[in-house]
Parts: sequence; structure tokens; C-alpha cells
Amino acid sequence: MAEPTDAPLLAVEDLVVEFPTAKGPHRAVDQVSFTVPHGGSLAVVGESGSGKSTIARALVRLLTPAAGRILLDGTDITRLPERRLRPLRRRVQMVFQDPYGSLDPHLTAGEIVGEPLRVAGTRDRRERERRAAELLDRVGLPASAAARRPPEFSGGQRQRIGIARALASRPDLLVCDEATSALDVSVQAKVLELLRELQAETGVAFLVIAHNLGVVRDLSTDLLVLRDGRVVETGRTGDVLASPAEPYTRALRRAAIDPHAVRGIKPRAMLTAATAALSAPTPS
Amino acid sequence: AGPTGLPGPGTLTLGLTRSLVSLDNKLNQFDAAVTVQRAVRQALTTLGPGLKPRLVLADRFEMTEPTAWTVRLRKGVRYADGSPVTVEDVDTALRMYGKVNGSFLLGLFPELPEVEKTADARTFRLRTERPVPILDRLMANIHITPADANKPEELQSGLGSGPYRVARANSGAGEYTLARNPRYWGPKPPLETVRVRYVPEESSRVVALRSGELDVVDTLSPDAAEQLTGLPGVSLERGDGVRVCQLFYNFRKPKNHPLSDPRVRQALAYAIDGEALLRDVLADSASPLRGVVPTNLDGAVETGSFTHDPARARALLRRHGADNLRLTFMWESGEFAGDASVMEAVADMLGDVGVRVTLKQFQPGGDILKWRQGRGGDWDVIGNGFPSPTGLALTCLQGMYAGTAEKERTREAFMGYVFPKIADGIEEASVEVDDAERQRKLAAVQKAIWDTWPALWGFVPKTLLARRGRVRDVGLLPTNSYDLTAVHLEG
Amino acid sequence: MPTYLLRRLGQSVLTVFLTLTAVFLLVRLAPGDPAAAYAAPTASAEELVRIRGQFGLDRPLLVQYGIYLRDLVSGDLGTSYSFHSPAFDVVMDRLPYTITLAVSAIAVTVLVAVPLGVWMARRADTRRELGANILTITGQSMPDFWTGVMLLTGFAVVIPVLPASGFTSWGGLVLPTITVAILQFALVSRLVRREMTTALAAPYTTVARSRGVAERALVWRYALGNSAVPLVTAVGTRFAALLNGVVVVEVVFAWPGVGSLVVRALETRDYPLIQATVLITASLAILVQLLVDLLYPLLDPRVRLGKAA
Amino acid sequence: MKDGTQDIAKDGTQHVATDGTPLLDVRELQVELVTEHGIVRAVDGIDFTVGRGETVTLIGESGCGKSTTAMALLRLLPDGLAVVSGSARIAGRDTVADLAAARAVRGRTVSLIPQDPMTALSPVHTVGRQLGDAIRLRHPALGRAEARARGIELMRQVHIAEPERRWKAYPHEFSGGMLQRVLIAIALAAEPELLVADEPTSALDATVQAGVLDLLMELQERTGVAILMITHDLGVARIVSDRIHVMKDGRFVESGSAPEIVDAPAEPYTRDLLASVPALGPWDEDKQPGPDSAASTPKVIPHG
Amino acid sequence: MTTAGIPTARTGGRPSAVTARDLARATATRRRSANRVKLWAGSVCTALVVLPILLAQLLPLPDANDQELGARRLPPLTEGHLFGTDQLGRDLLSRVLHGGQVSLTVGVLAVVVSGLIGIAAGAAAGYFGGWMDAVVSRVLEAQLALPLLMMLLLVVALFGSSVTVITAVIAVAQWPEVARLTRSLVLVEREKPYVAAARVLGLRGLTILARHVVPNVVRPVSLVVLLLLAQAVLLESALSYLGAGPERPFATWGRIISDGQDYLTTSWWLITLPGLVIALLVVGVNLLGDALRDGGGRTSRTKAAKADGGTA
Ligand SMILES: Nc1ncnc2c1ncn2[C@@H]1O[C@H](COP(=O)(O)OP(=O)(O)OP(=O)(O)O)[C@@H](O)[C@H]1O
Ligand SMILES: Nc1ncnc2c1ncn2[C@@H]1O[C@H](COP(=O)(O)OP(=O)(O)OP(=O)(O)O)[C@@H](O)[C@H]1O
Ligand SMILES: [Mg+2]
Ligand SMILES: [Mg+2]
Repeated sequence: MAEPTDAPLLAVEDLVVEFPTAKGPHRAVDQVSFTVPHGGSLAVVGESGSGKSTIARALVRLLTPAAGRILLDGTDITRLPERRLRPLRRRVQMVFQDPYGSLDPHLTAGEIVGEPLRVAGTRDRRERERRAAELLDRVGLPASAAARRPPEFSGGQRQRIGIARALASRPDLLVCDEATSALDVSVQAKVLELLRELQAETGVAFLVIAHNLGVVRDLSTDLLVLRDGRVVETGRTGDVLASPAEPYTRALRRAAIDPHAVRGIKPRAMLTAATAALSAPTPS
Repeated sequence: AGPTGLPGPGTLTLGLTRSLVSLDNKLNQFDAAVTVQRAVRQALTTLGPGLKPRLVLADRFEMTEPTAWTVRLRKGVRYADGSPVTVEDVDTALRMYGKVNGSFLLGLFPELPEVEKTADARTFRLRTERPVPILDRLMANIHITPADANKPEELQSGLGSGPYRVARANSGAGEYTLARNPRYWGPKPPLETVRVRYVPEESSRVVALRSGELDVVDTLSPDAAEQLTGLPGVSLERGDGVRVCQLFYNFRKPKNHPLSDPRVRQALAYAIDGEALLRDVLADSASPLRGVVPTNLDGAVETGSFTHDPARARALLRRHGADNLRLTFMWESGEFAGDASVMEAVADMLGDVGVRVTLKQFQPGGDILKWRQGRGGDWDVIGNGFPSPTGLALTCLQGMYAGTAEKERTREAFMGYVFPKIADGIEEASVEVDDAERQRKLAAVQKAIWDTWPALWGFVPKTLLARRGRVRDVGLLPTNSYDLTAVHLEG
Repeated sequence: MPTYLLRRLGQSVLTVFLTLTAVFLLVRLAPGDPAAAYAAPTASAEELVRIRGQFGLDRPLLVQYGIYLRDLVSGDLGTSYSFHSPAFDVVMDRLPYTITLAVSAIAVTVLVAVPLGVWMARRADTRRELGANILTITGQSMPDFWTGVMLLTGFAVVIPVLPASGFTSWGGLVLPTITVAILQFALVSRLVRREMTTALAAPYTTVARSRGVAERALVWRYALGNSAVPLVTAVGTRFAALLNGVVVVEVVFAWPGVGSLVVRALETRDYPLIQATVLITASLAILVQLLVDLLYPLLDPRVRLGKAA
Repeated sequence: MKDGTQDIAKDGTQHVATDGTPLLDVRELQVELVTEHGIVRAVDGIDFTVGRGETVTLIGESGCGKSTTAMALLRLLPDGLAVVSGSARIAGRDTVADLAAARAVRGRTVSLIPQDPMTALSPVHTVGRQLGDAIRLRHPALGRAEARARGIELMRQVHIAEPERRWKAYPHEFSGGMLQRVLIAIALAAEPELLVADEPTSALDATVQAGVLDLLMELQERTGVAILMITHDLGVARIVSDRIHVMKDGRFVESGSAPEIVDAPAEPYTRDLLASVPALGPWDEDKQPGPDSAASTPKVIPHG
Repeated sequence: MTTAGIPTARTGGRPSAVTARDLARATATRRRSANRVKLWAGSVCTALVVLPILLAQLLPLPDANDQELGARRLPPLTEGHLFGTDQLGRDLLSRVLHGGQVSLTVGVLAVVVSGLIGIAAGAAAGYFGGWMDAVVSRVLEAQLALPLLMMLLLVVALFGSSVTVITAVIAVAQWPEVARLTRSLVLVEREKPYVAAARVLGLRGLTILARHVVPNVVRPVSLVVLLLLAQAVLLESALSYLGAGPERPFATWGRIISDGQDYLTTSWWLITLPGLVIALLVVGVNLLGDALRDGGGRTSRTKAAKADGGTA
């Protein structure tokens, strides 16, 4: 494992990602820069289509950026060919949004979690099984889970398997792309709790992607607000949420309905305000 | 045609087994096609009942010298477009036939005669180098076409002097409609229209005949004949054919091979139950072969017959040191009706006398020629049919048994059959001008051939034709064709 | 779109070209001699050599290929050995029959199998559906020869309402059409059933029902509209395949299509005819597939050309 | 349309309209699903009413039977799956007992706004066509062009920009929020008295959600339509409802007015649900007198 | 999903309104019983064909090649011949059963080979896309555009008509079906997040394809492969009909049928009975396949259907 240097764990410089469309390239991420320190946690928020997932996919090189650099501990991985990238892949892992689709349905939970170990070169099957059982236990799944297959688990349980798989690689950075948005509130709360514990325990750095401001609040120290692929505002999570500086961030903040904050019968004005602010033309 | 495709009252519909590519016969070897071809194009002569030559475009055709025949064109014969048939046309026709590569007809001619004009515009002489005593029959195959339209290939146009002209043709689909030729020089043919259809599958032809959609279907298989027998409204015509089918031995075997010994060849023949094959497998649609060519051919004689005696076969084989033989039989699909069944049955019969047989079936277009010539692989017996469209034993004998060492150099002797004495005998007979003497010579040579046991077994398939009851006077000839001008419809 | 079309066309032309090359080589490598098939069995070796020369088969393979391509470019597909006329004309004599049969068989297939599939989707898992299923499968798995002759016997002899063979009247189209269609029913109806089951269970169907859309419109407009792409693919593929002719059915019904023509051409080793038939039918079949591809965006607006789904 | 319903009291306890009968009256509704693994009782005897102009919310975690309830009311559950008993009277006709009644109310008295906008429209038909169908079902006499005019007007009402152009567009060319608006427009085409909104916003992101909810409330204000809202989001329930029924395992565990349930939940289950909502914490606007400033911003702004 | 599958015997004691009739009419019940029927009928039909074939040598039957010219074309149920005799007086049942051994072997082998080729080519085309896809797609297109039977005849002419060649030829004829389906399934499968997850883990392309993608498509594909078995048998008969069947006197089904064609109108059983045996096998295998598929994996099926359309 690379020893901490002055360099941040992850540095993203002027990242640009484009998609080809019928009307020419569509710039989904536009000149985004940020850093994540070792053990740190950064949240990226923004409305749907603002480019959050695109950043995540670029970080794990499921996409190749059009411009800019992604530095992992100082190593430029932006354009590394797959062969050279493979050894570095374990350091950045991802928890996917879709708990139903992100697990291979024909493998058992044990095999899924054991897979990164195989990649890492653990040839011994028993050793892999032992480690997988440990990891499953760590994310709060019973020992019997190892032999079952994904369709036999609930959404929250599947998301735990996904987390265990990501952890198996002993990553330095965990990218959580809306890891809880497919889950209902009560389940989501439990998964968030687990992620918090894991960070406290292993010191893994987080890049949390969400459109729900509430989710990021406990999970991240820093916040980055994205709109139409561009960074609108950054800062400490608490500060930004408590007093957003940019109108857009304010609108986002207002759109998040907090049941505790609602007063009166059918306070439609609360919605109207949020809607109005968000629909304001994009400064471009 | 009505909704069910039934032909009209004046229309005769024929269902052919093979697609008729053209109404010319320079390359076509398909016997039943002759019926249609001759309705459009005519020759100087034709083969009538009893395989005797009859005059058509010529009203005189006589051997006036050993090497020359005097021929006179019938007065007033003309083509469908009204132009007269001339000597020039005959001359051109002969030259054009001569230029065709690979023609079967050409193989029948020992040499092509030259046309020698005379003072009379209608009379000419056909001259050959050596005597061709059968020229009158051979010339039945040369169709006469206007000289300037003739080419050394099959003619696509349908202009001829026959009783019918082509009204519609789709040679790709093998479908023709013939209409009466209003300018026909002879008596007006009774049929208004003749439709020719290509119906390859036998079951379909049978169904179409039963439903009245086809009036005549030719070249029936034994099974189809059996099916049609006794059906109301359907009649069968059958007669002896001019084709001989044999399980012919390979005569290119090394000297020490058992099959090189005529006694072994004969011994094997005892194993074959020809009667059962004819009765059960061929359903009585063939006659036993009692000579080396069909005995109804002019000049053919009975030389012996195949007898079934497995015990004797076994004993003889053992005596000649040929037990435990393993033989390979080959044939091409469609060589004769029921070919596969016959071969399988024969293999089984040989199995009963301890001879193990491997069957090798070739597909049309495949390599059987190469194998026949001994270039493909080793084999012992071939299932083969050999036709004699001239109705003469001589042409048949020449084709099969007249192999010489010289021919064999290019592997052209029929299955390697080379017996110089026999070849000489045939040659002598072929140029014998005197009829009686020729017959005598032919008989002698046939006996000699029989004694060489060239075939394991043989038979003569019958010509088989089925017609609707309303079709009358189909005079089916042994050549598997008939004269369309004689046919008429009832009701 | 134009670039896509051009690229697809280019690829298709290449496919046809390679196909043709493969056929060119294969027929020449396969045993058998066009000269021997052409000439009488009694023909002399010398004559065979002459015939080969006449066909240009005495030249090296590469030269033959070059000549073939040169002629092809100038639109000459060669002269059929056995028909003694331009191979193109021979194929064209027969092509209308093949296309007629293909079109009518596909039309009947669609007209019968689609309603049948819809019916099966709506009666899923009932005994009657099982019966229909078994029936179509049985129909498909009996040899087509058998089906053809049974139909022939039934409708031309026992109840003589239809002609037995050939295309002398439109009635002659009925039996071959049915025979070919029977082979497709099982496949298409099962496909429709599968698609319709999916579509009828899809949320948009329920939602449409919730807004009062009549059941009939649900089935025929919404559900079937959403099954169009796989259906058109399957039908298009079948149609393309039928353009090569249906040998057995053609033989049974004396239907002068290209299927039996090419088999016959093979039996006589009629190289120019084989090549011409392959060229023409392959081009047609590939064209059909191209058209089906171009049809997708019209059937499903989500499909964009040039993009795999 | 229904003018008489404008006078609904804001008091959440009153749920009966002026004519005395509730618009929707559900009694002892029980839905049993015959599945491969046995019979599942998805809805286990619930009673509730929705009066004209009212919003009643069913809330509960995933799988508690909310959607099943909604579908059962409209007889949309497949016959081969669900056995429904009890009664559900919509405008006086029992849709549970009488299939014809269900058919008659669908698309006329009641409209459904489905859970997932992305899959709720046929992907191969234009939006206009599907909206036009709904309009012409309600007004069979209308011609194509008239239906189109009316549909475009509806699309404008739900704040879809450039409705003329979008009439010919396909569902995949719309964003989730816009699709939800289209679905609302389709629902409105029926000029219904009752809207059944099955989680109309849970598939949407928080920002779009606000817009859709705002629209629904605007419509209710304008037309007086009654809404049966289904959600698992307490925030949403709190903001739009008059009354809330908290559902668990097919039964109601707690019912009451919106402020009662959210501000003073009696049942531990409700409290759990509430606690699971991630807290956002206070922010600067909380200190301000209220969202009056925001309320004054222009309301009708193209969205999406 | 927390309350998924509330059991019938739930507390609370409200009586269930589900009547026996409801239960009988319910889709789940119907599907289950239909499935049971399919499984049973399928097994019975298949076993009815396959078992006697496997046991052909042990059954008290005349030799398949034993001719008796006097007893030719006897109708079924005469002189102890259950299926009658053929044109050379051989026992048809014995020929069908012994022939079935060859035909089934040819069928099974052909199907296995075509399945392997089809899955490999289709999966590679679907997963890697690009030129690989272009090549496979064009080959598929070309094969559809070529007259199948002519090509098969050519190949048989080229390599002879041994059982091996026939098997290979049928496999070649059938792989497009498998490849097309595999490709369309893989196109859907490769977009699934678990494939992205595997890439993020650092697995290489081939490993992902072999370990994740193929195992997930192999089930629906194998069902199609199962159905191809029947087609293989019919294809062999078409080849025999055109004279390119295995060498005589091997009694394969195709050979029996093609030889019997001449006698269809006089001796219906020669072709009808073997035809029915094939049909029985096909129906059996189809029903079994249906039952197995409906037994699970329904989701992958519906998605496959969509993908099928969009790309094929
Ligand atoms: N494969 C693609 N091809 C074309 N455009 C794409 C593709 N993927 C994403 N985009 C576009 O890029 C932009 C950013 O998409 P992205 O998925 O990153 O948004 P997001 O912030 O993750 O939204 P959500 O909250 O809905 O997941 C969007 O406008 C989207 O339409
Ligand atoms: N088609 C079905 N087959 C079997 N069980 C079903 C089916 N549909 C619903 N259920 C079961 O019925 C119960 C209620 O489902 P329902 O869809 O009404 O929940 P919900 O409250 O709408 O959940 P969500 O918030 O996820 O939409 C669940 O336990 C579910 O598992
Ligand atoms: Mg995203
Ligand atoms: Mg729901």
C-alpha cells in the first residue's frame, strides 16, 4: 500500500467527459477539479443528469475522459491502457446504485465477495472462502449467506454484499454512486450506518454521490455541488448545508423536504419556492 | 385452366420428370423429351412401331451404294413460318450436330455422313467413308431446322416443321405450351394445344394425374404404377424398353483378383435372386435380361439367363478360392428406377453367400465418371443403365463391349471391358451391308460376350406411362416416346 | 444516417462478394466435373477436354476467377451450361415464383401465427393453449415432404378443390403456401406469445387499462406495437431465408422456384448458374435484412441506427 | 370542473363532502395474492374514505401493500393473481363487486398516476397519441384535431414547455419529471373526481419531486380533485396530505391528520419510519419568518 | 420486500376470501399445473422415443437390415411387425430404433457442436463488439443469404457423407441460430452493472465473458439448443432426401423417410410413422424445454426478447 505522501489520495484536475450524440459531443462533465485526501470523504450532489455518475465512472475508468487528469497517489491513471491499469484497480472500488443488477445472479454471495481476492492472486479456495465469510460477517450478514445467491437476498442485504465485495479489494477509495437511493428509507438508514462504521474502522476514503442531501450529511466532510457538469459550490458539508452560498445550492437545499421542518396544513408554498428556484435558467 | 388447374377440352397436358431445357436434342439425352421435341422439329425419318424406321421429311431413303444413301425430301414440306425445308438445311443440321461437344447422339454415329447434292433440288445423297447400314435409323435423331438459324448448340427458338409450334416457353421452369402449326405440311393433328409441364416429384405427378390436372405422365416408377393400377379414369401403358440395366463388373481388376476370373463372376451371379428382385423390388416393371442387350432390339439374341442358386454360388466361390470376398458396389442416384432398393437387396443376397458388400452411392454431378474410369477409387460392380435409342443391338454393343486397348489408354473402354476378339467382331458386323450376314455376326458376338460374364445381373426396365382415360392412341414406343400427332382426346 | 446506410451497404456488398467468392471456390473444389455432367456418358476424354476448354475451365483457378469478376463488373453472369442461355435469364425466369411463394407464405404465417400467438398469450397455460402449442410443434416437426403430399392428396384428390402442382392459377399457390407456412407457425406464434405475455404484463399496459383503454386496443395497439421489433426481425429473417427457395416444397408442388434450380445446377455442376443464383438470391436476402434493420427506428423510436440496442 | 368542492375545509378531520357521501369509500378491503409460494395477503382488511377535494395518504415501507390497495380499487390486479374482497365504492359504485363499474369509472371518474413514470407509457407510441386516446375516451365525439388541441392545452397546464412540438415526441425523449407531468396530464384528461397517485415522485430526484408535488397541489386547488396519495416518504406525506394512514403488512397501524402523525406519532413503527429520514439539520432560511418570499416568485415556469 | 411472502396462516384471523375456484383459476396455480403437465408429457414423449432407441439392441426385434423380399411393405401390426415393413421387407420399427441411434447421435453431437460454436461466436460478437461483431454479423447474414441445402450438399460432396461430416454439416447449418440469440442476450447482459462491477474489480475481458456473462445467458441459449436437436434430425432427413445422407445401408431416420417418400401414397406408414416418432421427440423436447424455462429465469427471458428485437 502506498504510504501517505503530501499528495492527496485522489486528485482530479479539469476533468472533461463527453458523450457522442447525434448533435455532436455532449459534455456531461466540464472542467471538474477536486481532491480526496487519504481517509477523507467527499460528497458530490446535484440534480439528476448533472454528471455525478459520469464522474464516478470516469474515476473507476469505466469511461475514458476527454480531457483533464485523474491522479491516484500521484499516478496519472487517466489514459492508462487497461493492462497497466488493472493492478491499480483494486485501490479504487465502487458500490453501485442498483443492488439488483450489480451482483452476478448466478454466483453465490461467497463467490462474489471472493472474486476480488482471486484477482488479487489468492489461489487457495479455502482461504478465499474464509476471507469472504469474514467480510460478509463484517457487513452484518449471517454466515449462511455465503452459500446463497443474490436473488435470495433483499435489496438492503444485496447492497451489503456489494459493499463487502468492494472492501475485499482493500481499497483506498470507495466510490458510492447513489448506493442507497434504490432502498427505502428504513433500509437506507441501516446501510448508511454501516458505511459510517466502516470508515471509522478502516480509514477508507469515500467519494459519496447522491442527490439526496440528507444522505451526504453524515457521510462526508466535504461537499461538491454539481450542475450541468460544472462545479457550482464546494465547501465543508455542514457549512454548505447550513448556509448555501449559491442560489442553486439554496434551491437544492429547499427542495429537500424535511418532514420535521414542515409546518401547517398543506404548505404548498414550500414546494413552489423550491421549484421556482431550480427552474431558473442555468448561468452559462 | 380452371381454378383447380384442370386442362380444357382441347388441351393435352403432359407431366415430364425432367425439365426440358430446350426443344432441340443436340445435347439432351432424355428419352421422354423426344415426344415433345419431335412435335416441333422433325427429322428425315423416325422410329415407328417395332423400332422400324419410317419416313418423315424424306419420302425416299435408300441405301443405293454400300457407302451412300439416296434421300429425297417430301414435296411441300415447310416450316411453321412457311419457308420450305431444303437440302441445305439437312446439310447444315449434320454439320451443326457434328460440332457439338460431348453429344450422346454423335456417339451413335460411326461417322457423320456428308450431304452430296444432286441435280434434283429435293434429292441428295448421304455419303460415308465406310458402310453405315443403319443410317436410316440414325438419321431419325437429326432434327432439321432452317439452315441460317442452326447453331452448334441447343436451339432456344422453336421453329421447326412439326405439327406444333411453340406458343409459350419458359425454359427456366421447363414449361411449354404448344399450339397447332397452321402451316403443317401433313394432316392436321387432332390436339389443339399441348401443354408440357415439369413435375419432378413422382408423388405429385401421380396426384396431379389422379386429379385430372395432367393427362399423361411418363417414366413412372414401379411403385407409382402399382398405385395407379385399377384407378378409375387412369390407364397404364407399358412395354419393353430399349435400355439395359446391369450390375456390371469392373474389368480393370488386376489379373490375380478373383473378379478377373469369369468363373467367379459367374459364381457370384448365382447368388442373385433375379426373380424376386423383378417381382418384389421392381414390381414387375422390368423384364429379365436374357442376353447382353435387350432382346427386343433389332439384332439382339437370347444368349442365356441368370439363375438363382445360392448353394451353387457358395460352392463355386469356394472352389475358385473366392470366399470371403469383399466387394464395393457403386451407382449414381437415379440411374434406374428403384436403384437404391435394388442395390440394397443385391447386397443382402450376396451377404447370404458370404460376400460382404459396401455400397457407394453417387449424386448426380458427382464423381462417378472418374471412378468409372478407374481414377477415383477401387470398386467392383457398378449399377449402370445403357440406352439404345436407335433400337439396334449394334449401337448398344458398340457402346458397351467394343472396348479396345487403344480406347482403354484414355480409359474410355466401357468399365475397362477390353476383349479384342469381341471388339473386332462388333466392328465387322457394323460394316456388314448384308442384313442376314450382319445378324449372324451379331448373334455370334453376343454369345461370346455372354461367356465373359460381364454383369452380375441385369434387367430391362419397361417403359411405363399413365394417362387419363380421355387420352387415346398413345402409341408408346420402346424408346419411351410416342407420336403426338396420333394422340387424340375424347369428350 | 446516410453514413450508416453507406457503411451498411458497403458491408453488405462485401458480404455478397465474399459469399460469392466462397461459392466460386467451393463448387470448383468439390468433386465432380461440369464437362462430365454436361456430356454424354459415352463422351471421349478428348471431348471432355474440349468441353472444359469451351467452358473456360482449363485455365488456372485464379484466371477463371479474374475473368468471372471482370464479366461480373460488366453485368455478365455467364451462360448456364445446362440451359445454354444467360444464367441471369434462367434465374430471372424462376425468381418471380420464389418471391411469390415467399411473400404469400410469410403473409399467411403472419396472418395466422400472430393472432394465434396473441390468443396463446391470453390463454397462457390453459389446456387449449397447450393443445395449440403441440399442434404447431407437430406441424413443424413432420417432414415437409409429408405435409406437402398429405395436403396434395387431401385437397387435390380426395376433395379436388385445388390444383396439385405448378402455378397455372392462383389456386396453385394455396397448397405450397400452406406447407411452407406450417413450418413457420410454431416459431412465430411462440415468439408472439412470448412477446405479448411480456407486453401485456408491462406497466404501460396496466396504466393504459387504468385510463379506460379498451381491451382490444390494449392487445392490438399497445401490446402488439411493442412486440413489433422482435416480430419483424423473426419474420424478416424467415423471409430472407425463403428467398433462397424451399427445395422440398418446390419439388413436391412442381413449383419452379430457385431452390430446386440451384440444387439442379449443383447436380449438373453448372457453375455459372450456381453463381448467378447465389448472387441474385443472396443480394435479395441481404437487402431484406438491411431493410429490416432500417425499419427498426420506425417500429421502435428508441432504436437508433448504427447503435447496438 | 367541480365548483362545489372548492369549499372543502382545511381542517383535516372533515372528510365528507357537502353532499354527505365520500367520493371513495373503502370497507374491509382485503387482497389476497395467489402466488407460486402460496397465498399472500397483501392487503388485510382496511377501511378508509376520501372526500371530494381531499388528499388522503397511505404511507408505509416498501411492500406493505400500498400499490396493491390502489390497484385493487381500480380492479387492475390480474384476475389470475388477486382475490379481492370487501368493498370499494367510487362515487357510489362498488368496483370490487362489479367489474363493469370498475370499467366505467376508469378514465372517467378515477385516474391513476402510476408509480414509475419511465415505464408507464408505451415506448413505441407518441405521447400525443396516448394522451389523445385518453381524451377521446372521455369525449368520444371529439375529432383528432380537437383532441390534439385539448391535449396540448393539458400539457400546457402541467407546465410542459413547447407542447406542440412535444405532442409528436416519444416517451424516451422526455426526462422523468416531464414524463410524470405527461402522466398527470393523461390522468387529468379524464377530468376525474379522484386521482390515485401511486408514489408519483419516488422515482424522481428530490428537485423534480418538488415540482410535481407542487403541480398536483395546484391542480387540486384549481379543480378540487380528490387525491389518494401513496408514498413511503414522510416528508411528502406531511406536505400534501389532509389525512395519513400508516400502513404495515397490509394493515393500518395508525391514522390521523398529517400534523398529528408526523409531529406526534403514536406508534413505534411510525416513529421508526420518521427516524429513518436522514436529518438535514437547520439552515439559514429556517431562521427567516417563513417561505413567503419564495411564494411570491413566479409560479408558472417551464420546467425540465 | 421486508414483508414479502406473508404466509396464509398470518395472525389476525380474518378469514381468507380465496375460494377453491379462485385458487384453481389463479395464474400461479395454472402455470404450476401447466408446468407439471408439460414436464410429465415432455418426459413421457421424450422417454417414449429415447428409451427404446437406447435399448434397441436388447429388445426382441428382427435385425434392422434383415430383408425379406416376400414380406415387403406390410402394413403396421401385421405378422408381428408393429410398424410394418419397408420396401425391402425389413422391420420398420427395428429400423426406426436402430436408425434412431445414429440419428440421435448425429443430432446430439451436431447440437453440441453448434451450441459451442454459436455461444462462443455470439458471445464474442456481443461482448467485444467492434470488428469482431461486424465479422460475426456479416457471416450470419451471409449464411442466411446462401441457399442452405446447396451449401450442405457441396460440403458433403467435398468431404464425403460420413456420419462425422453430416454431423459437422448440420452443426454448421445451425450455429447461426445459437449465435444470433447469444449475441442479443450478451448485448443486454454486458450492460448490466455486475459486468461493470467485474471490470472495476480488475477482471480481464475474457474472464468476465467466461465467468459472468456466458453463465448468465447459457440457460436460455441451451433451451434453444435443445429445440435445435429436433431440427437437426429433420435436416438430416432433408440431406438424405437429396441423397447426401450417411452411407447405405445405415438406417437413419432421414434415410428411412427419404426412401419412403416414393411410397407415401401406397404405404403411408413408411414415412408417417418415423415422422411421428420425430414429432413425438420434438414435442417432448419442446415441452421439457418449456417446463424447464418456465420453472425459473423468467426475467432473463423477457429482457432477452427485447434485445433480440433491437439488434438481430
Ligand atoms: N452513455 C451516455 N451517452 C450519452 N449521454 C450520456 C450517457 N451517460 C450519461 N449521459 C448524459 O450525461 C449527463 C450526465 O449523466 P449522469 O448519469 O452522470 O448524471 P447523474 O448526475 O448521475 O444523474 P442521476 O442522478 O440521474 O443518476 C446527462 O445529461 C446524461 O444524459
Ligand atoms: N405479482 C405479485 N406476486 C406476488 N406477490 C406480490 C405481487 N405483487 C405484490 N406482491 C406482494 O404484495 C405485497 C404488497 O405489494 P405492493 O406492491 O402493494 O407494495 P407497496 O407498498 O406498493 O411497495 P412499494 O413501496 O415497493 O411500491 C408485497 O409483499 C409484495 O411482495
Ligand atoms: Mg447517476
Ligand atoms: Mg408500490
